[in-house]
Amino acid sequence: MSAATSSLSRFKSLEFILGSVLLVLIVGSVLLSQWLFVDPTKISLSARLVEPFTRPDHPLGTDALGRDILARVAGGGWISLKVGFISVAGSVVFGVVMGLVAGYYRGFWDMLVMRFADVQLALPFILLAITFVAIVGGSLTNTIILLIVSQWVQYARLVRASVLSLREREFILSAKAIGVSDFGIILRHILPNLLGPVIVLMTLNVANNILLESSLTFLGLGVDPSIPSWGGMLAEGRTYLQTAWWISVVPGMATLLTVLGLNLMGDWLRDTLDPTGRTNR
Amino acid sequence: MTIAPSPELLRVENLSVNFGASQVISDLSFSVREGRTTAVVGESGSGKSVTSMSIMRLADIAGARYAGGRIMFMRDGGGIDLLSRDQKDMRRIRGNEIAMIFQEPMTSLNPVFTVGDQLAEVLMLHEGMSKSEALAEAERLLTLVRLPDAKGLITRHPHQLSGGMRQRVMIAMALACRPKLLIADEPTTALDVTVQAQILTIMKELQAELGMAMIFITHDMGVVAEMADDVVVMWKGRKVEEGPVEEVFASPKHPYTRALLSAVPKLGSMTGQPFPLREQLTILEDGAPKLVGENRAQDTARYDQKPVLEVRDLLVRFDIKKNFWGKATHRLSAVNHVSFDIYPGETLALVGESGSGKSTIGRTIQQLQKAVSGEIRFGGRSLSEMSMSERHNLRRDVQYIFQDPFASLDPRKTVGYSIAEPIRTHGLLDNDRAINARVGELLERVGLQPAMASRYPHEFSGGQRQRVCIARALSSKPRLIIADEALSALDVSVQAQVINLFMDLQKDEGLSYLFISHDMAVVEKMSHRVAVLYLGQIMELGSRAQVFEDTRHPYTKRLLSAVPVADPRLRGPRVMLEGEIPSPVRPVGQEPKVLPLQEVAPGHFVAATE
Amino acid sequence: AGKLTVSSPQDPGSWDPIDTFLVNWASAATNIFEGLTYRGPDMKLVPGLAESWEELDEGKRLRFKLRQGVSFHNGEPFNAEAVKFTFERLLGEEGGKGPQRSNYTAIEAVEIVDEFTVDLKLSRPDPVLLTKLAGYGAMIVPPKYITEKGDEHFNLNPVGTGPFKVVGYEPKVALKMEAFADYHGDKAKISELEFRFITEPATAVAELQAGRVDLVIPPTIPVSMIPTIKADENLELVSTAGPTVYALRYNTRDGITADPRVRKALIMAVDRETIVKEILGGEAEVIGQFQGALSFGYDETLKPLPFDPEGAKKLLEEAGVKPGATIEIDIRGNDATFGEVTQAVAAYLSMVGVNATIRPHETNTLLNDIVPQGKTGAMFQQSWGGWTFDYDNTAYSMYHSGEKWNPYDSDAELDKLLESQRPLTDRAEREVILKQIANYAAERALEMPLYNQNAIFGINKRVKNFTPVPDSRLRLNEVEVE
Amino acid sequence: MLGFILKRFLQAAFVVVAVSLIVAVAIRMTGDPALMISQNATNITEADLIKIREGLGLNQPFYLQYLDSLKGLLTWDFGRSFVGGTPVNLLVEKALPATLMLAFASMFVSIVISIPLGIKAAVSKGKWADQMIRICSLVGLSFPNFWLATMLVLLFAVTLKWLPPSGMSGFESFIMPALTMGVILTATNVRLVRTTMLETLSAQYVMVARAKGLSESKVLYKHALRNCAIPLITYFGLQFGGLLGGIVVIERVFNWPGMGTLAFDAVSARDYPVLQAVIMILSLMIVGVNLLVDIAYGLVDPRIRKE
Ligand SMILES: Nc1ncnc2c1ncn2[C@@H]1O[C@H](COP(=O)(O)OP(=O)(O)OP(=O)(O)O)[C@@H](O)[C@H]1O
Ligand SMILES: Nc1ncnc2c1ncn2[C@@H]1O[C@H](COP(=O)(O)OP(=O)(O)OP(=O)(O)O)[C@@H](O)[C@H]1O
Ligand SMILES: [Mg+2]
Ligand SMILES: [Mg+2]
Repeated sequence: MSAATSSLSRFKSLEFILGSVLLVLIVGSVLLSQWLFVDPTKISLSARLVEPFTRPDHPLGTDALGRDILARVAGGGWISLKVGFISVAGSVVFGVVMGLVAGYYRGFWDMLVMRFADVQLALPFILLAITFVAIVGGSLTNTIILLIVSQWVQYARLVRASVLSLREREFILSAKAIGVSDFGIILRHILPNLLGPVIVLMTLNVANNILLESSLTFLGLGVDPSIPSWGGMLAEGRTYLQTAWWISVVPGMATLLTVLGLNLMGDWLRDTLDPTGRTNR
Repeated sequence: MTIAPSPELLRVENLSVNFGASQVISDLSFSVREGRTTAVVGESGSGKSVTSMSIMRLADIAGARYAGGRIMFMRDGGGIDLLSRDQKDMRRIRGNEIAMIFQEPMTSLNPVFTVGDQLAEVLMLHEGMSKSEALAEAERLLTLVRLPDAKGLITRHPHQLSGGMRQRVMIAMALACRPKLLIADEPTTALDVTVQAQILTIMKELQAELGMAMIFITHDMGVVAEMADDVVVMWKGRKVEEGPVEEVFASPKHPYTRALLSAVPKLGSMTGQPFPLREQLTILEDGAPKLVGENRAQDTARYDQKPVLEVRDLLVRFDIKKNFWGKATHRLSAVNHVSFDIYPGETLALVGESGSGKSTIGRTIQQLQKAVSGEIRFGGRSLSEMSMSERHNLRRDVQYIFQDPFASLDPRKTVGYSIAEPIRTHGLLDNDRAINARVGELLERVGLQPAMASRYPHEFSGGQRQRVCIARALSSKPRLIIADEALSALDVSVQAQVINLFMDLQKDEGLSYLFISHDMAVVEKMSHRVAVLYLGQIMELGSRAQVFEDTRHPYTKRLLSAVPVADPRLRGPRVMLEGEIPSPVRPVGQEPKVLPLQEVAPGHFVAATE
Repeated sequence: AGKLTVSSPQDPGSWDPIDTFLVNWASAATNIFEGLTYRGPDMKLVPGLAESWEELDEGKRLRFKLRQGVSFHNGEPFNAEAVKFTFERLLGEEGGKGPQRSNYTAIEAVEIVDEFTVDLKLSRPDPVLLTKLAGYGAMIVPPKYITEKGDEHFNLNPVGTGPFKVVGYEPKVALKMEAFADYHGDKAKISELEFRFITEPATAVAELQAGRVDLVIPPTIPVSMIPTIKADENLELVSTAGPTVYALRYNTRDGITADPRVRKALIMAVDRETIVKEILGGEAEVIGQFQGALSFGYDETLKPLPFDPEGAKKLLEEAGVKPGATIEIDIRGNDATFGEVTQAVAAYLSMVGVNATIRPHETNTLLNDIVPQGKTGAMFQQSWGGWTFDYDNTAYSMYHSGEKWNPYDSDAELDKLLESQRPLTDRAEREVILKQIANYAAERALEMPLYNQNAIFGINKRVKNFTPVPDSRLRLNEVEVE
Repeated sequence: MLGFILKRFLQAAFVVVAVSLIVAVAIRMTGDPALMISQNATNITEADLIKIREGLGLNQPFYLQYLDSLKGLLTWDFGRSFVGGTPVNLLVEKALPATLMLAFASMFVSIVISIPLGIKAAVSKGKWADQMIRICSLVGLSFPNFWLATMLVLLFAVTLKWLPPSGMSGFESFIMPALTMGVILTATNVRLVRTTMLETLSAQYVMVARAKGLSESKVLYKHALRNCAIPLITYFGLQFGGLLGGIVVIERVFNWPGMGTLAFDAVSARDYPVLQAVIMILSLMIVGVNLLVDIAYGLVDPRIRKE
C-alpha cells in the first residue's frame, strides 16, 4: 500500500499536471488546427505583416505573405512535432540497440559500433546535412533520416556507458546465476535501469531537432516553404525581427511551451519509472 | 558498577526526530561521560545512525526535522544545546570537538584526494596549521593508528589502501583535532575478525591516551562486550534499556534485550557436540517474548552418498598488470589449487579473512567466473562435459546468495518479481496465481509478510533485503545453495531465525550449503565441516569439531582468537595479527607456492607450514 | 580623405581577373583594375586604358590607341606589351584553368603595332567584345610583376592600374585598399577603402546600423529588410535597375506545361504587379520578356501578359487541364525573397485550380544537376543577368538547343534566329533580331517572366556622391565621406 | 603506455581516413566543380570544361586524388582551393584558431554559468530555486541559435552600440558569439551538472566532509564537484568536438572567419581540397579532444590513473 500511495502522489505531482496540460493543449490545437483555425497556407497580400492583437481575424498577426500566424503555428506544429518525435524515436531505437549490443557483448561488436560512432562524431552535422541534401534532395523524410543518422550515436554512447557499468553490477550477475538468458537480462534488467538518462536526452533532443530543422532552413536546405513549420517560421522571421518580431517569436514560444511540457513530463516519467525515487539523471 | 562516575559530556534529552511524517526517534534520552564509551545497540533501523547524525547536526541536512528535545554538550563554560546552534557554529564543533566515523567506512574517504590532503584539511581548518605543518601532523596521526609507512601513505589515494587501512585513516581523521567526543557508527561491520580486532585495540588505546568519550554503535554483541562501559539498547526508535555493560549483559531487563542476548552465538559453545545444533529461539511477539521451534541435532549429512559437488584443483587467476603487448606481467591467484567435496545434506563452511578468495570460489562454481584450470563436478558430471541446456538446468539446482543483498537486487523490480524470476526462468510453475502464492510462502518462511512482494528493494532495511535474497535462492528448490556472507547484515535475532530456516530446509529437503562467512561463531553453530582459506589456499579442512576443537594450523588459531567474545567479563589480551596481509599479486612466473595438505586425522587436512 | 567600408556578400578567393565570374569580384576589383574600355553607371561605353579604337577588316580586327603615362600600382609602366601579355595569358594555359577564357575566344591574336598601339585580331566578329573588354577577364594586368612573382602570388596580391591599390587581403574577411596617388584619371577622394565580406544579410544590415559599414552592396539586402533600413535615420536606401531578371521557366517537354496554352494560362493566373508591389516593396519592374529595360535587345512594345484569372481558367479548360492538377516548382533554397515570391505564385496558381508544391534545393545542385539534367518539375527558378546587358547572353543560353540552361526545348527556328545575330556587328540589325527572338519566346511562353529586380544599396548618410551602378561594377573614386 | 599511444594513434588514423574517405566520396556525388566554376560563363564548351578539370587535378583517378589529400595532412600542404586558388593551408591556418578560440570561449561561458547553477539546483532539489533554474535553462533550448544571436546583436550592437555586431576583432567581438553558444550549451549542461551532483551529494564522503566542519562551498566545490568530473569532462569533451564542426550557423551570423564557414562554403562550391583539409583537421581535433579527455580522467580521478 505504501507503493500505491507513493505512486498516487507522484501522479499528482505538479510536474505531471503542468506538463500534461501543456502537452494536451499543444497537441490538441495542433491536431484540431484544421477545424479551429483558418487555412495556414492562405496568402493575402493585402494583409501583410499585421501586428498581433490588432485585428480580430488575425489575433496573432500575419507574416510577410499575409498568412495567419496563429493558424500557421497551430498547423505548423504538426510538421515540427513529427520531425521532433519521429527523428528522436528513430535514433533512440537504433542508438539504444547499438549501445546495448556494444556494451553487453563488448569485443568485436563494441569496437565496430564505437569506431562507427567516432567517425560519426567527427563528421560535422551541417556538412553531413549539406552533402546529404545535395545528394538526395530536401524533404521531410530526408530531414528525419538525416537527424536519425546523426543522432543515434549520442544514445549509443550513453547506453553503452551505462551498460558497461550495469553489466558489472551484482544484480545482473545474480540474474545470470539464476539462469536468465542474455536477451532476458538485457530486456528486463539492463534496459529499465538505463531508461532514465535516455528519457532526459530524448526530451532535450526533441526540442533540438525541431530547431535543427530551422537551422537547415536558415542555410537554405529546408523543405517546401509553404508548408508551415515552427523551424521554418523561425528562420523566415529572422530578417523581420526589427520590423515584425511576431513572425518568429510566436513559433519560438510554441517551441518553448512544447519543450517545457515535454521536459516536465520527461522528469515525471523518469521519476515514476525509478522506484528508488532517486534522481538518476 | 562505577565507583566515581566521571562528569557528563553529552546529554541527549527527550530527543524526537522525524523524517517527513514518520517519527524515527521518539523521546530518546541518554548520556555519555568523559573518557568513557557508551555502546548503542539495537535492531536494524531502530534509529542508531540517525541519533548520531543528530548529534552532529547532519541529520537536518539529510532532511530530518527535530521534533523535540535537547542535545546538551558540556564545554568549559557550561552546556550548550546543539540543536539550537546554527550550522555555522556547528562547523566549529564538527571535526573539532565532536568527530564521527561513519557507518560505511569503505566509502567515507573522498576517492579523488590523497590521504594526506584529507587529513591535513581538518587540521588546517580547525587548528590553523599551515599546509606543511598539517602534513607533518597527519603523518604522526597515521603512525598513531599503527599504520606502517605513514610517510608514503600521505601521498596515496584511498583506492590504493586496503579496507583495514582505510578504516584506520578514518580513525586518524576523526582523532585529528583531539575531539572530546568520538562517535563511531558500526566502524567494523565490513571487516573480518582479524582486522576488526586490530582496530578495536587501537581505538581503545587511543581513547586512553586522549581521554575522550566515545559513542560506539554496533550490532555485534561481542564488540559491545569488548568495548563498552555503558550500553543503550534501542528498539523501534526508542530506548528500551540502559546501564553499565556488565549489568545489561548479566541481567537484561527488557524482553527485546533478552531476546537479543539469547540469540548471540557464542564461539566455543558447541564444544563436544558431534553435529550442528538447531536451537529454540526467543522472539518478540507484540512485545512479549515467546519460545519457538524445536531443539535437535542436525545429523543430515549423507556421507554415504556421492558428493553433490566435487571441486578439484581449482585455480582462478586475475591478470592485474599488462605489458606493452597486452600480456599479463602480474597476476593474482585468487584461488590456488583448491579441492573439496560437498555431500548431500551437508553444510561446508568456508572461512578466511577478506580477500582470501571465498567469493571467487563461489562464483566459479556458479559459472560466473572462468577457472584457469581444475575441475568442478556436479552429481558426478564435470562442468566441462555438460551441454548448454545441462548447464542451464544447473542454475536451477545450484543457487547463489550474493554477498551484498542490496546490489544483487534489481532496483527497478519489485522483490516479488525478483523472487519469482528463477521460477519463471526455469518454468517451474506456469500460472501467475501459483507463482504469487509461492512467492508469498517464501517470504513468510524468511520472516517477512507476503504483502511485501510488491515493494522495491530500497523500501527494505538491510536485513530484510538479505532475507529477500535468501527467499529468491530458495524459490527454485535447489539442491545446493552457496551462501556468501548471507547473514552478515542481520541483527542477531533475525540471524538466528534464518539459521534455523536453513537447518529446517536441510532436514526436510536434503539441501547442501556452501556457507561462506567470516563470523566464526555462526560457522561453528551451523556447519558440518569447515575449510579455512588463506590467500587462495586451504589451510585447514575438517569436521567442525576437528577444526574448532583440535585446531592445528596457526592461521586458524589466529582467526579464532580474534573473535570478540560477547561477555564483558572475559576481556583480555589476545594474539594479534600484526601488519598487513602479504600482497597476493605476484609477477608472472613467481606464482605462490602450493602448500600440500597433510591428513593429520581421518578427514582432517592441514597445510604444511613454510 | 576618410575611409569607406563596404560590405560585400562574397569573397571571390582570388583577385586574378581570369579566375572568376563572380559579380562581387567586380564590385571590388573595378577599383583595382582597368580594361581597355570602361563602362560607368550610365552604361555608356567610354575609353578606359585605350584612348580610342577602330574596327578594321570588317570587324575582324580591333585597333586600340593606348593611354600614355599610365603605370601599375607597383610602378610598372602600362603599354602594348602589357595588353599582349594580358590576352595571351587569358587565352593560354593559365586562362584555360579558369572560367573567363570562353568569353574571349573570338580573339585569335594580339599584335603590337607600336608601344602604344595594339591590334586584337579576331577569328570572327564579336559584337559584344568591346563591352566585354570593360570587365572581368579583360582587365589589364602587369606582365613583369606576374612573371616575377607568379600567378599564385598575384591571386592574393593583385596589382592593376585602377584608382585604388590593394594594401592587404585577408581571405574571407576583408580586402583593404588605399587611394593610388599616381592614378591617371580622377583621383580617389577617400584615402582608404575596405571591402568586408559578410554573407548574412541581417548581419550586414546590423553592421550598417551600427555604423561600422558605410555601404552594403547587392545582392545582399533582402526586400524584407528594406523597412528596417528606411526606419533608421542614419541610413538611406538607394536602388537602380539591375541586370538580374527572374522567371519561372517551364518544362516544355513533359506534363501539362508542354502545352503552350497552359503555359500562357499560368502566366495570366499570377498577379505579378501585386507581387512586385507587396512582396518586393516596389523594388522591381514586371517584365514580359526574359530581360530588363537596360538590356540590349529589350522590346518595350512587348508588354507582360495581363493578370486574368478568368482567361487563365478558360485557357486551361481548353487545354484539358482539370482543376486540381498538380505541378512542382524547383527553386534555390537560400533565396528567401524568391521563396516568398514562389509561394505567392503558388497561391495564385491554386486559384485557377493548379496546385503547386515547392521544392527548395541547394543552389549548386539546382544549377548544375537538377536543371541541366532536366530533373525539374513543371517549373523552375531561373534568375539571370549578364553584366554585359546584352540579350544574346540570355537568349542563347536559355533557348538554343543543347545549351546547359535549356534542358527541355528544341526549336529549329529559334536556333536559327539565335545563330544569325551572333556575327553581326551592326548594332541596329542585331537589335531587330534580338527583339524578334524576345517576341518569339513570349509567343511560345517558354517561361513565366516575373520581374527585373533592382540593385539595392544600403548606405550611411555620411557617404556623399555615391551613384548606384546597375552592374555591380563599382568604382568609388568619386565618393566622399564625412 | 606505449601500447596506449599506439592504440590511440591507430584509432586516430582510422577515424581520419574513414571520415575523409566518406566525405571524399560523398562530395564527388554532389556535382562537378568545373561546372560550378564556370556556372555563369556562357559559350563554355566541353573542351573548356576538360581544361578546367585538368587545372584542378580532377583528371586523375579518384584514389590518387584521395591519397594526395591524405598526404596533404602529413606535409601540411593541402593544395589550392578550387575557388580562387588560394593555398588551402593559408585558409585553414586562419580559420582553425578562430574556431578554436570561439569554441573555447563558448565552453568557458557555458561552464561558468552551468556549474554554479547546476550545483544550486542539485542542492535545492525540488525547491523553487531548482525549478526556476531548470525552467530558465530550457529557454536556451527553445529558440534557434541564429535567433538568439540576432536578438543579442540587435540589443548590444544595434541599439546599445556596445559591441561590434560581427567579425573577429579582439575581445569584445568574442562576447556575443560565445554568449549565444554558451547559453545554448548551458541548457543541457545545467541538467548534467545537477544530475551528477545529486548522485555525488548522496555519497558518504560528502557527509564526512561536512562532519569535518568544512564550509558548504568547500564541501560542494572541492569535495563533490571533483567527483563529478568524469562524466562532466566526458560530456564537455563531446560537446567541444561538436562545437568545432557545428558552429556553422553561429559563424555565419557573426561573420566569423572559422572552420564552419570555410567548410560550408567549401561544400557549397564543391571545393574538394578545402573540404578535405577541413574535415581531416576537424576529425584530428576531435580525436585529440578525446585523448585530452582521457588524460584529464587520470588527472582528476586517481583511480583511473595509469601506473
Ligand atoms: N534520509 C532518510 N529519509 C527517510 N528515512 C530515513 C532516512 N534515514 C534514515 N531513515 C529512517 O530512519 C530509521 C532509522 O534509521 P537509522 O539509519 O538510524 O537506523 P540504524 O539503527 O542505524 O540501522 P542499521 O543498524 O541498519 O544501521 C529507519 O527506519 C530509516 O528508514
Ligand atoms: N575481477 C577481479 N579482478 C581482479 N582481482 C579480483 C577480481 N575479483 C576478485 N579479485 C581479487 O581476488 C581476491 C579474492 O577475492 P574474493 O572476493 O574471492 O575474496 P573474499 O574471500 O570473498 O573476501 P571478502 O570476505 O572481502 O568478500 C582478492 O584479492 C580480490 O582483490
Ligand atoms: Mg545505521
Ligand atoms: Mg567475498
